[in-house]
Amino acid sequence: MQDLRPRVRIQSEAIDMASEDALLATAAGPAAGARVGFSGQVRATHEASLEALWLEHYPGMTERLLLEIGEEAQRRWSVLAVTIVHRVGLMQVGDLIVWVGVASAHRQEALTACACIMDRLKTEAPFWKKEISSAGESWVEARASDERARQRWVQEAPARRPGASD
Amino acid sequence: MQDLRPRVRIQSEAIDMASEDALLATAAGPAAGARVGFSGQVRATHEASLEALWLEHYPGMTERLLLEIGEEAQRRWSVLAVTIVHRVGLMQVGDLIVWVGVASAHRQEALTACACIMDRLKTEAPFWKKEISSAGESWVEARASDERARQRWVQEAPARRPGASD
Amino acid sequence: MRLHVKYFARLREHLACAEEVLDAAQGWTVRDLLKHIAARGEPWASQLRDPVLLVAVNQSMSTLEANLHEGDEVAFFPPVTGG
Amino acid sequence: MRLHVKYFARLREHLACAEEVLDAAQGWTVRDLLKHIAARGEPWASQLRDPVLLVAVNQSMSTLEANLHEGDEVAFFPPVTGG
Repeated sequence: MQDLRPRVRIQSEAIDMASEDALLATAAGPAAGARVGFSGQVRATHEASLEALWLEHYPGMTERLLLEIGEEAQRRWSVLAVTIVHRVGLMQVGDLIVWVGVASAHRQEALTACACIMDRLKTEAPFWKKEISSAGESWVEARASDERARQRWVQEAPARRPGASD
Repeated sequence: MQDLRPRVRIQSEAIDMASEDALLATAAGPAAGARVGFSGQVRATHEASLEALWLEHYPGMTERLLLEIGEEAQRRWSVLAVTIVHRVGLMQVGDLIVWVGVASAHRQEALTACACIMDRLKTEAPFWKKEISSAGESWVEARASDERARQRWVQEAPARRPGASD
Repeated sequence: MRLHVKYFARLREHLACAEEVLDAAQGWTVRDLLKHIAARGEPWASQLRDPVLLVAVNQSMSTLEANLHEGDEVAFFPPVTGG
Repeated sequence: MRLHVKYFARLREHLACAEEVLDAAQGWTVRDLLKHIAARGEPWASQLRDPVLLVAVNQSMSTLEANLHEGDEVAFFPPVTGG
């Protein structure tokens, strides 16, 4: 079961969280005591009335990177199954942008793996958001707090030898 | 919105996670950028083939304590909405025992509040599990690792004077 | 004074008792109540001597030193295992 | 050697270019490619001088010192903001 690859999906259609969670539960099997689901959605901003969000990505590289992030989390915390679904294109306030699901035997592994996947996704996966509001269009700037969140996981990881076969 | 009380439910019927999550999203409103859902389910054990799980609780005290745990988490991490649904009675492998949902503006608050609620629920809420397997019936023993997990939150909290009666 | 006493889970099964109403003297603490019940002999004596036993008074966790009052609800139970 | 060059998000908009195919000399690094493109004048010069710009070679994050090879896919983009 632990050899199951993460399920990674980039789609322009709405994310169906309930069926994604059911697929995750099936993939993880009866040994999974815990399941954590993270839902990121388009939120209303205070500055200007947000009308829509446009999300662009780098096809190919995104899938590859999300798979790598999912696989590393799976190995590092021995979780049973991982799902990462990310929406692209045009979205409205309240729409799901991303859903990350993690299943494991006990709760700590799933909670930690889910936090790590989201922190890495936010800072490493090639997605770009543009806000469309009454005041016009503008690309969202990267947040320094997201980069600090990512650093937590890098520091804890076992040191990698630059040597021959890594 | 932050003044919303946590939604607490103890029920013998199956937990409908999708509709609980939809209620949580509605309660939290458009400022909620993040939602974390934790699902705890009856898992297959290796020792004996588990046939069913019986869950008993202390009616009244359970609701009161879960509300207190939810309210404290809401205050401590300024999360927008909290849901705690716990099932009691007879359950099968794969059934949901508990679902905890937390909505907040950003992801870290929801992830941390959800972890804290689960750690406190596991060690403080008056529920007791009995495993019914081919080898007979037995009450589940409390795990020391759950108590250690709870201590993480206590140490960070303001110190409580032991005074007269501790 | 009248006390409502409840037992849960493993304890309830071993005592074959879910709840009872007891008459107690004014000024009793939880510890006094515990001694009174344990004095009934087996299975009460050994079950209530269990060091991991928890106690709640009026549905809030309590210590053995807490004072009891008319109409209080006192519950004894093993460590919890929900979630 | 032929290189496939891609631009994303803010960069793509300012350059009015999503991708192009370039002929490059053998032995070029990413930095050589960057200089070559910036030499076209505006808006290329100022856009490609942006210090926060990221680069990927064959869909893996890369540094400016990486050597390029025939058929490589090189992408330039601003810091990511998904999730």
